[in-house]
Parts: sequence; C-alpha cells; structure tokens
Amino acid sequence: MTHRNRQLQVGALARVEGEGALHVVIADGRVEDTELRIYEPPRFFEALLQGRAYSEAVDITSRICGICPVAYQSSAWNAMEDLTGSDVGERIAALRRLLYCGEWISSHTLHIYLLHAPDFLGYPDAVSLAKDHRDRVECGLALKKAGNAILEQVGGRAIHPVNPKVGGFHRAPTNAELAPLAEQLRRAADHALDTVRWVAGFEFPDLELDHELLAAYDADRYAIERGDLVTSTRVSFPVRDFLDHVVERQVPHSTALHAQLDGRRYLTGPLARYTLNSDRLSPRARQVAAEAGLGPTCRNPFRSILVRAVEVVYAVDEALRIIESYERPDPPAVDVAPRAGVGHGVSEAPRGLLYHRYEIDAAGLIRAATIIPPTSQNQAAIENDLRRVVQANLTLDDPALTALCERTIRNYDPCISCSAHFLDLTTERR
Amino acid sequence: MNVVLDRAGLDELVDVLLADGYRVVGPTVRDGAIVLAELDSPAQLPAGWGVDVEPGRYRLRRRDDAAVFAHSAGPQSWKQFLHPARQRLFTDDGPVEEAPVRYAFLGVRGCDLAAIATLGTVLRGSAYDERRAGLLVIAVGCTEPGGVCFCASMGTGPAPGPGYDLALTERLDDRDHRFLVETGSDAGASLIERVVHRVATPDEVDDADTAVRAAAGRMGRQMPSGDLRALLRESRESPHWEEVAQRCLTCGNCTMVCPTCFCTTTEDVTDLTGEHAERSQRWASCFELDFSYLHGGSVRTSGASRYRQWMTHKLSTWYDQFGTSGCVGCGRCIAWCPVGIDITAEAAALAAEGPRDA
Amino acid sequence: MRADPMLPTPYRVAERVVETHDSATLRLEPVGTALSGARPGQFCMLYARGIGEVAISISDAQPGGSLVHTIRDVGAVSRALHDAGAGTTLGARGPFGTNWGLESAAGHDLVIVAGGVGLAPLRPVVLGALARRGDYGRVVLIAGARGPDEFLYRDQLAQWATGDDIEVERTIDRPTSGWDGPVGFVTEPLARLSVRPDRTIAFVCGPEPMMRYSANVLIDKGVPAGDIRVSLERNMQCGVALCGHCQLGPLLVCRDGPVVDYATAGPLLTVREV
Amino acid sequence: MTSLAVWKFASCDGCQLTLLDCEDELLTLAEQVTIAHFLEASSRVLPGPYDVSLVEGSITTPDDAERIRDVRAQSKTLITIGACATAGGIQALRNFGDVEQFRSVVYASPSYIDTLATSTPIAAHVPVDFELRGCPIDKGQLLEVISALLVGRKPDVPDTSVCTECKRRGLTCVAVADGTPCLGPVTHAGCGALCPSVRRGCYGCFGPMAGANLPALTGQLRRSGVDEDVIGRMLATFNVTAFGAVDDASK
Ligand SMILES: Cc1cc2nc3c(=O)[nH]c(=O)nc-3n(C[C@H](O)[C@H](O)[C@H](O)COP(=O)(O)OP(=O)(O)OC[C@H]3O[C@@H](n4cnc5c(N)ncnc54)[C@H](O)[C@@H]3O)c2cc1C
Ligand code: SF4
Ligand code: SF4
Ligand code: SF4
Repeated sequence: MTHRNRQLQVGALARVEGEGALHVVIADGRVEDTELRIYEPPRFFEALLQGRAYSEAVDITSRICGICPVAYQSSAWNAMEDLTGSDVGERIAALRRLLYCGEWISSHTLHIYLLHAPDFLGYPDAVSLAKDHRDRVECGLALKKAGNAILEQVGGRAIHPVNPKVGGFHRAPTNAELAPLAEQLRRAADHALDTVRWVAGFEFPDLELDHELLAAYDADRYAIERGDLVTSTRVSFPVRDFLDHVVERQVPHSTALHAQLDGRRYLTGPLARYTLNSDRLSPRARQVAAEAGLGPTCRNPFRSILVRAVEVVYAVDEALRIIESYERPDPPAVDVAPRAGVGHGVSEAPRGLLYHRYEIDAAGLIRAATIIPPTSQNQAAIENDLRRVVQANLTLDDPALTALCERTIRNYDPCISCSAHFLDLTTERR
Repeated sequence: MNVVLDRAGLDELVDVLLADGYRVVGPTVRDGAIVLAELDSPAQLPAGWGVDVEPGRYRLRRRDDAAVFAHSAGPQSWKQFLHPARQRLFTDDGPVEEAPVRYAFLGVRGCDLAAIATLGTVLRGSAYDERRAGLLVIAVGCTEPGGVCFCASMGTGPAPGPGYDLALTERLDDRDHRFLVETGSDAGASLIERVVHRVATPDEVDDADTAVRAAAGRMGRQMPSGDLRALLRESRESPHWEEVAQRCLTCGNCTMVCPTCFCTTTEDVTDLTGEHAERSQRWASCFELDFSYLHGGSVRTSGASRYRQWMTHKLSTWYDQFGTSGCVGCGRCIAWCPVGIDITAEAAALAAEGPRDA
Repeated sequence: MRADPMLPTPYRVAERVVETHDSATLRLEPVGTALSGARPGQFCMLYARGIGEVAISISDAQPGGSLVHTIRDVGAVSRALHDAGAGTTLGARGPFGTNWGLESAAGHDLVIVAGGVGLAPLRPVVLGALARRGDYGRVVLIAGARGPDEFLYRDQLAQWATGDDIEVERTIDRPTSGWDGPVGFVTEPLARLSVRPDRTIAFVCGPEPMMRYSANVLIDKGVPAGDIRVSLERNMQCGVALCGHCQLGPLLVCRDGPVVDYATAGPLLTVREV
Repeated sequence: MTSLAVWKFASCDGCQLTLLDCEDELLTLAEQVTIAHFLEASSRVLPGPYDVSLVEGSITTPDDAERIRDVRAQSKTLITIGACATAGGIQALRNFGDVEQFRSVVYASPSYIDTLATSTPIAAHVPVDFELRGCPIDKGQLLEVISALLVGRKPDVPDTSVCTECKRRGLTCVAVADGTPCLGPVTHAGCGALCPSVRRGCYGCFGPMAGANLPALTGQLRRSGVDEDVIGRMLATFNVTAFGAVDDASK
C-alpha cells in the first residue's frame, strides 16, 4: 500500500449525537477533500414553526435536540423576550441559569465519560471502560446524575423540561425543594474536580487551530444562558446583529447548513468560550484549570475534553451559588404580551452558540423562524481540522487514521441531531 | 358538657397533638386549593380562605373573616393517608412492614367521617385496620356547605356522625372566633383538658346547633329522593348511559377523588437482574380499560358501561356488597370532574325516565 | 399481627403432567405450612415469582396440604405457571370463594357441562360424585373441546366413559380426521339429553357464551335457574374482596363466586358489559 | 445473553438518551444484556440478529423506509421508543403541509434534500411488538419494559389517563382549580403527571390513551373559552397524527 493514494471507508461514526458520515480523499499524498457528510434526515423545524404561537417555540424547538433541550428553550425565550423588551428580573434569571447549569453538567459529562474518554483510553465505549475502571465511570455517572437532578427539580424533566416558559416558569421550586440538590451538588463538586484531574492525564495530540472564535459574553459572569457576542478579534456585537455577521449557506453533501462569520471559518463552543471568557470562571474552576495545565486560552481541539471538564466544575459552582442565594420568584413568570416584530436570542449550548430569530405577527403567531445551531457553525472548522490532522498523519495506516479522524470529530461533540444530525466515514485515497 | 376553644385554643390543641407525636393532617392552602397535608404548625391552617365550587370548577376565595374550616371538600380525601395511592406489599424478604403512624385528622367533615367508616368496612382485614386503629379524629360540623355538597341527602352530615374524638363547630361573630367542642371519646376529653377552654353558654350551643342545622338547607346539590338502590339496579339498560358517555372522558378523576373508591391493581415487578421481586398495589379506577381485562379483551370497553359501573356501584351494588351506600355526598366527583358530570343530576335523569319493567 | 392477605405461601411443584399442547397439571406440595380446606369450585391465587399472580381453580381434591391445578397458557403469568417444572417454587394464596356445593345436590341427577379448560374445576365434582356414587341419581358429563387433542384428563375421561357410573359425552368443535364422536358445541348433546327437570342439578363451566347457551338449554328443559350452577370469571387481583376488579354487578366474584346459581348470574350475564 | 440494539431514525436523540440517563442502572443493564448495536454510545457494532431492538425516530426518507425493514428482519422483538417512532413525531406536521415549501423555508436550494413528504410511525412500515409512548419516553417505563422482557413478564405500562397519575400523586387538578386547559384526561399515562405537578396543563407528550373521548374534551375546552385555533394547535404537536386519528374516528 502506498501512502500517496489512499481510500478510507468508515461505515457509521459512533458516539456522536445523530447520524453522519465522513469522506476523505487523499491524492498524491495530499488531502484533497474532507467532508463531514450529514445525512440525518431534515425535520424542517423552521418551517413547521410558522403559524405557531410565540409561546410554543420553547416546547417545539426543544424537540430539535434531546441532548441540549434547555439551550433551545433558552434561545427561544430570549428571542421572544427580546421582541417584547421584557425583563424577567434577577430571581427568574437565576433560576434559568441554574437550569442551564444542570444541562451543562449533564451534557458535558455525557460527552466526557460516555462519548469521548473511551477514545483516549482505547475502548469502544464507556461500558467496556467500566470493566477496567468501574470507579471512574461510576464517578462520571454520579456527576451526570447531579446535572439531571437539577433539570428534573427545576425543569420538571431531564429531557424536554416542562416547567420553563416564555417569561419564566410555570411553577418556581421552593427553597426546601432545592435543598437536597445542594447536598447532591456538594458531592458532585468533588467528582467534577476529580474529572478534571483524570482527564488532564490523557495524551493530547498537538494541534493548534487558527479559526476565528465566537462566544457569548457577559460582563458579570461566564456567559451561559444569555449574553452579547464577542469574537477572538475582539469584535463585539449585540445579538440582534447576529445575522449581519453570520451567514449560513447550504453545501451539497449535507442536510445541515454551514455558517461563516464575516466571511470566515469560525468556531464556537468550549474552546471559544474558554479562550474568550476564562477570566470569568469561578476561582475554583480557574485553579483546577491551571493545575491541569490549561493557560488562559486553549486552541487545541483535542484538549476540548479538558475544557469541558473545567466548565463542569464551574457549572457545579454556579449551581451551588444560585441555590444558596435562591429567593423564590413570585410570581414564577412575568407576563410577556406578544407584539408584531422580530426577536433574536442566543445562549451557550454545551456545544456552542445557539441562535434563534423569530418574526412574530400582531396575533402572536410566528411568521418566520431561523435557528442556527452550533454544529453547523462549526462544520467548516471541523472539516478544516480533519484536513490538517490527516495531512499531518499520512504515515498512519488506514484503521489508525480513521480512528484519529473520528476522534477529531468527537472533539467537537458534534450534535448532529441539532444541525440536522451524523457519522459514517469514507476515505478515498487516490 | 359543651366547651369552647378560641383560635388560640385551637392552635394549642394542634401543638399538643404535635408534641404528643401525632402526625397532624389538616387543611392548608397549596397550589391554588385547600389540600390535606401534614401540618407542622397551626399557622398553616387556611385562615381566611374559602372556596367557590361548581361542577368542574373550584376556586380559592379570600373570605372577609378569619375562619379556618369554612370551606368544602378539596381535591383530596383522607383516604390518601389511610389507603395510600401506592403501597408496597412484599418483597423477597417478606411483607413490607410499615412503621406504625399515629395520625390526628383535623377538620374531618360529616361526609368524610362516614367515608372513613365505609372504607373500613370494605377494607377490613387489610393494613387499613391498623392505620385506622391509631387514628385520632377531630371532626367539624359544617356550617358552610359548598356548591356541590349533598351530604344532607345522603344522611352523613352536616353534623358529623359518630366516630370522632372531638367535634368542633366554628363560629365567628363580632364577639369572638370560637369553636364549640363536643367530645366523642375519652381520648378527646383528656385532650381538651390540656388546652385552654371555657364552658359554653347555652346561647352559644344553640347558635352552633342552629348554624349546622341551617347548613342542611343550603346544600348546593341534592340526590333525588326514593330508592336509589333499586333505581340503579333497574336502569342497567337505560339509554341514558349512552348519553352520559358522550360527555364522560373516562379519565377516572371521579373515582380517584372519591373518598370511598377503594379499588387497587397489584403490580408484581422485578429489577433488571431479576434477582429482586416485589409486589405493590396502586389505586385503580373502573374507568381504566384494563380494569376488567380478561384474556382476550376487557369486559367493559364502552364508556357507557364504565360510567354505569361507577355510578351503579356507588349508589346501588355497594349495598349488596357491603351493606351501605358507597356515596357519602361529599361532592368531590362533581367538582373534580373536568367536564362537570354531576352524579346527582344523572341520578335525577334516570329517575325522570320513570318506572321501568324490571 | 394480622396475617397479610396478599402474601403467598410457598409451594413446590412436585409433579407436572402435560395435558394438551397448551395445558399442564401441577401437583404442588407445601414448602412449610400448608393452605387448608380447599373445596371443589374454589380457587387459589397462584404466584409465579416476579411475573405475577392469577386465579386458578382447584382441579383435584387432595388430602393433606397439596394442591392440584391445571393451567392453560394464555399470557405471561399463566405461561410461567404452565411451564413450571418439578422442583420450581411457586406461591399460593387461598383457597378462596364459593364451592360447587356437591353435598347439597345429594339425591339429584347431576348434569356436568364443561367447555375447554372449564373441565378443570369440574373434575373434582365428577370425582366427588363417583366417590359417593350412591348419593346421586344419574350422573352425566358433557365435555367439549376444540379438537380431540384438546381434552384435559384424556385418560381419565376415557376410563370414566367405559364404566357405568357416569355417562360421558365428548364433543369437538370442528370435524377432524380420526374422530368418530360427535362434532359441535356442548349445547348439542345437552339439547338431546332428556332430564328430570325437578330432580336435576347442573354444574357448568366454560367460556361465558357457552355457559349462557347451556343454561338456556337447561332452562328450556324446565330446570330451574336456581339449580344451574355456573363458575364465573372476572379479572382478579386480590382474591379477597379488597381490589374491586372482579365485580359483576352486585357480586364480588372472588367472594360471592366463582360458583353462583344461574338465577343470580343470568340477569347479569345477559346485559352487555356488566 | 439477550442482545440489545438501539436504532435511530428521524428524531432528536432524546429517547435513546433516556437509556444513558439511567445512571444508576446502566452498568447493571450492561451486565444483563449484550449491547450489540448502539451507535450513540459505542463504536463496537456486533452483527445481528438481535433479541431486542429499541427503535427511535420516524420514517422520513426512502432510505429509512428500507432500513427499518432490515432492522425488523434482524430483530426478534422490536420496541418503538417515543412519539417520533410511535406517531411520527413533531416532524409529522409536514404531513399536513407542503413539503416542497417546507424545504424551501429551511434550505435555499431544496433540490439537495432527499426527503419524503410524510413522517410516518414505524408501525406504518413494519410490525411492532411494543410501543413506548412519550416525547421523550419515561425512564422508569423504559427500565420496566426491559426488566419485564428479561424475565418474561408483561410490562406494567398502563394505558389510562394522565389524570389517574395526577390524582395518585395528590396533585390539584389545574383544569378545575386554575381553569388551565389540560390534555390529561385524554392523554396516555406514563410521565407521572409532570405538567400538572408544575401547575401546567398536560400538553400530550404521550399521545392519546386507549378510548380517548376527544370530542368531550374539546367541548370542555371550548366552553372554557379556548379558541378553536388554540385547540387545534394543542393537539397538533408531537403526536399530531395519533390525536388526528382519534379525532377523525370520532367524526
Ligand atoms: C375463579 C377463576 C378460576 C380460574 N381457573 C383457571 C384454571 O383452573 N385454569 C386456567 O388455566 N385458568 C383459570 N382461570 C383463568 C386464569 O386466571 C387466566 O387465564 C389468567 O389470569 C391469565 O393471566 P395471564 O397473565 O397469563 O394472561 P394475560 O392475558 O396476560 O392477563 C393479564 C392479567 O389480566 C388478568 N386476567 C386475564 N385473563 C383473566 C381471566 N380469564 N380471569 C381472570 N383474570 C384474568 C390477570 O390479572 C392477568 O394477570 C381462572 C380464572 C378465574 C377468575
Ligand atoms: S366505583 Fe369503581 S373504582 Fe370506585 S370502588 Fe367502585 S368499582 Fe372501585
Ligand atoms: S365522570 Fe367525569 S371525572 Fe369521572 S371519568 Fe367521566 S369525565 Fe372523568
Ligand atoms: S390536572 Fe390535568 S391531568 Fe391532572 S387531573 Fe386535572 S385534567 Fe387530569
């Protein structure tokens, strides 16, 4: 076999959320093409939102992704409240942030333990990993469970929470109802710190990416459930200008749309958030990040698992802080009276920025909806990373190279359910 | 001898019960209704709250006084404590032993007191016996019947029948806020001795009696007179069931809120390993399609037959099975039916169809 | 402490006899204390650990504490019971309900009509009558099954058929090669039977329509409804009149049945969906 | 050992995620069954046939219509999990619209996208042995079905109204006490009455219960002042086809 012309085939990419394929063409020892091919069937959410009530977007868009439903819900209510200029007040906002922390903990931990760590340790899945490292996996599951406990207590359900709505919540939990969560989270904090230390011991291939970065920004805290936008070139803009900067286009090989930031390839997600906002992390998160060898920025996508682990520490800290200072909002929601116009909302889904835009008519019905999920924003970056990884590792044999490609993709925890969905790898070496 | 407690005396009574280790269950406001819940303090009583109740509609209302018992039946009944919605019966290790609980029920109305006795007859020989044995009952005479109440026509109220330890009648006027007390047991009598009270004046006793008696005339609903047991028995093939079935959701709410509906389904389950097996039971409803399931299909598939089963059981076949009416007239099934189906109106409709050849 | 009415008593399968392709008879021996006093017509709640519990009739009167039950596999629980091999531990509660009251039929002719697995609860009636043959007049058994291989207790039936103590009529639903006996539902031989209406007690068990038709045939012959005893079936969860599932109008079948005279049962079975 | 496969069609992944959300049971489960095909969780794929297949998602492409036949052929027991698989999901709203127009709303050049005009439940394509309802399914019910299957028990998954669960929890009915529109009386139980527990009306995640009396409920909604359009939208969500079928049958 020559290393100059090769053809690689991978049936289905595993341990990603959704379904897709990867196609790599190598000719004359050069990577000619890398395509992340998304074949998740489209579900036409933007179309089926037309004619629905403004209040329904929260429940409907949640169903785009079972992994990060709170992200969809948050971006939706942010957009609706942007349209009406509603202010839900600090108490409701805090409860929402608590809910979102639950999703970060649960979703990040899912990715770290069940989807990504097996790559670093050479196992096909977490169940096999547990055969040799049961304590480890149990620690991960306990951490994940703590995240889900927040989602269940505050949101009413871990997947597609029922309690949140535009304006706030249907019912706000009492202090007594939140108390057991704090107990569980204090134990989870130890698990979260352990996770960082454990992951820090993994071996990370070298790769330094040069994409533009985009993340939400909040002057007072590490942005999660809302924020303005900031880029690595220190351009900042309000959410309502999002579409002036980000343009989506369709590519032939994918049912997901690809996005560009001011005409350039860019990245959102943990690396972008960390690099742009790490100074806003909690002291404990910053400290453990430093211990784990992370500087104030991180541009190696293989280290994203580490950044996620640090974000979990932060989310646990935040959740505890919020519960400790919780004051039950009464009423649990503010009235949001719809009016005709356009509203924009973003939030930081575990995998990156999630943008919603709605055009509402005078009756409060949605006339048009645009949703830009993180994976379509990141797709160009992922393809670019792949190209560089393959180019740098042409000496590897096909199985090893294929595995490395899959790993590269998993760095992004690409949520194909969101973008449309994922993976099946074909590599052609010509 | 009749005595009187004031509001502070009532609070003291609750505190004494709590201090004695009773789990005091009484009315309190939660999530838009007056529910029955364990009270940590007499301050949780629904002072100043009333309710407006109609078929399929219940609303909390602020009163212009501070009465604590001036409301009619809410979404739950006492059966949730004596006959819980879910009970574990046994595991591989044998029967599930229940730590004995001493409940003190505060604010039991005549209808509900009758229901506790009715359930006692049905569930004799089950764990209900023990739960009931340790029970202390503080009943209340009803002076403020609700829009769907009809205990007077079922003979269970408004004055509570036997079976209580203490019975209170709440009176509020320009002078004071007082509770006329009747004792029904030695336990009740010795409780009263431990709280501040005074002797009731004859006027006060009269006033309380009159108020309770007057309540009988202010019931929002009334069962048609006549032999309901025979009426239902003879109405098995009435076309009226089909008519009710058009409206009935077969949702089962009426049975779940009914203070005497006792039916349960057993669940035998194992865990994933199959190494642990256990049995529990949960409230069932004759409106559930599977309730009458026999191999090959359910006996009662139509909504009409299920509604007929329910109403006939309450008003007629209960006599055959347990010697009394299964309906005590609390009105819960009417209030909490989402479409407001009214058992008294359906009984009247059947009666109006006139005599049939049995 | 009150004995828990829902707690099964352990029994071990001592013997399992295959009856038909989907039915088997189990002889159960108590592991510890035995349930006592089982009478023909009554039933036990048999428990397959972790799978569930169902009502199964007493199908043989046994001295001592052992129980004999014939089970037809129709669903998850009955399958687990049916499949239980010798040595398996099962649970049993009971015996529950009314019985056939065979003694009270002394001095009468007995007409026993069984459809399918309905023969199981009736076998002890036959055995009881044979044991005290002199107490009864004519004894007739009409047993129906879907096919020749679907009869329970085939050897016993054949043996009874050869003697003079009992008249046995077997009928199958549809003609089958190798079967030269009567074909048709049990109501056909029953209709041909000449009975002394005032001196006959009938015992009927089988699918509900079969019991209705049989009772009607007997009533047409002048047998009073009160002298026709049927065994009823309703969904049963507890067996002890606590769960409410087995209601049939005024009856709690587990307590007031399963054996009920047709004067009581008739009006309930002829109205739809009671 | 029983082999378990998990398959995905058009869906949000939430139902299969429910399996991974069984934090306390996941490792035990992995000891009781061989997880033979579960792409979201494992890159190890064992060949069929499979004893039990859990199928998530609806059929929306010609390829998927083929693939589900293949899955059926390889599976002894096929269990559909969730509203997408049992009723077509929220994406079945397209069945009532113009899919060409849908495509053009989402994609500038719709010709790239190969999609059917309908989103259909699995049972419309192949026989299904058991259906687990919900958007998403309930974790407890999922474990119950798997545990029951492993020992040969009938799963305890009652097909009654959400109201029965609501009442067993001792909740106050939001329809009666708050005047909130609630689909509980016609909706299949299973969630444990989540919405009423947060004082919200049930929005029908589990689809219609057996014998749901839809006209009686819509009548009640109308009488309490809910607009016809709103009623239409209440029923047109994750189980739009299933509620639609009940509605049609009642006409
Ligand atoms: C008094 C009485 C005596 C019986 N005697 C016998 C007997 O001797 N031999 C025999 O094979 N069968 C007998 N049966 C019928 C037997 O109980 C059912 O076949 C059995 O319950 C089916 O349960 P399953 O779980 O296998 O089936 P499924 O169809 O899966 O039933 C599920 C559940 O429904 C209920 N159920 C279903 N069918 C019946 C039924 N026919 N009767 C009562 N409950 C039912 C049970 O709770 C059962 O667990 C008797 C029934 C009764 C009421
Ligand atoms: S009315 Fe129905 S649920 Fe209530 S006790 Fe009777 S049979 Fe049981
Ligand atoms: S009568 Fe009312 S509460 Fe009862 S089942 Fe019918 S609709 Fe539900
Ligand atoms: S709140 Fe909804 S689910 Fe609960 S009882 Fe009322 S109608 Fe039924």
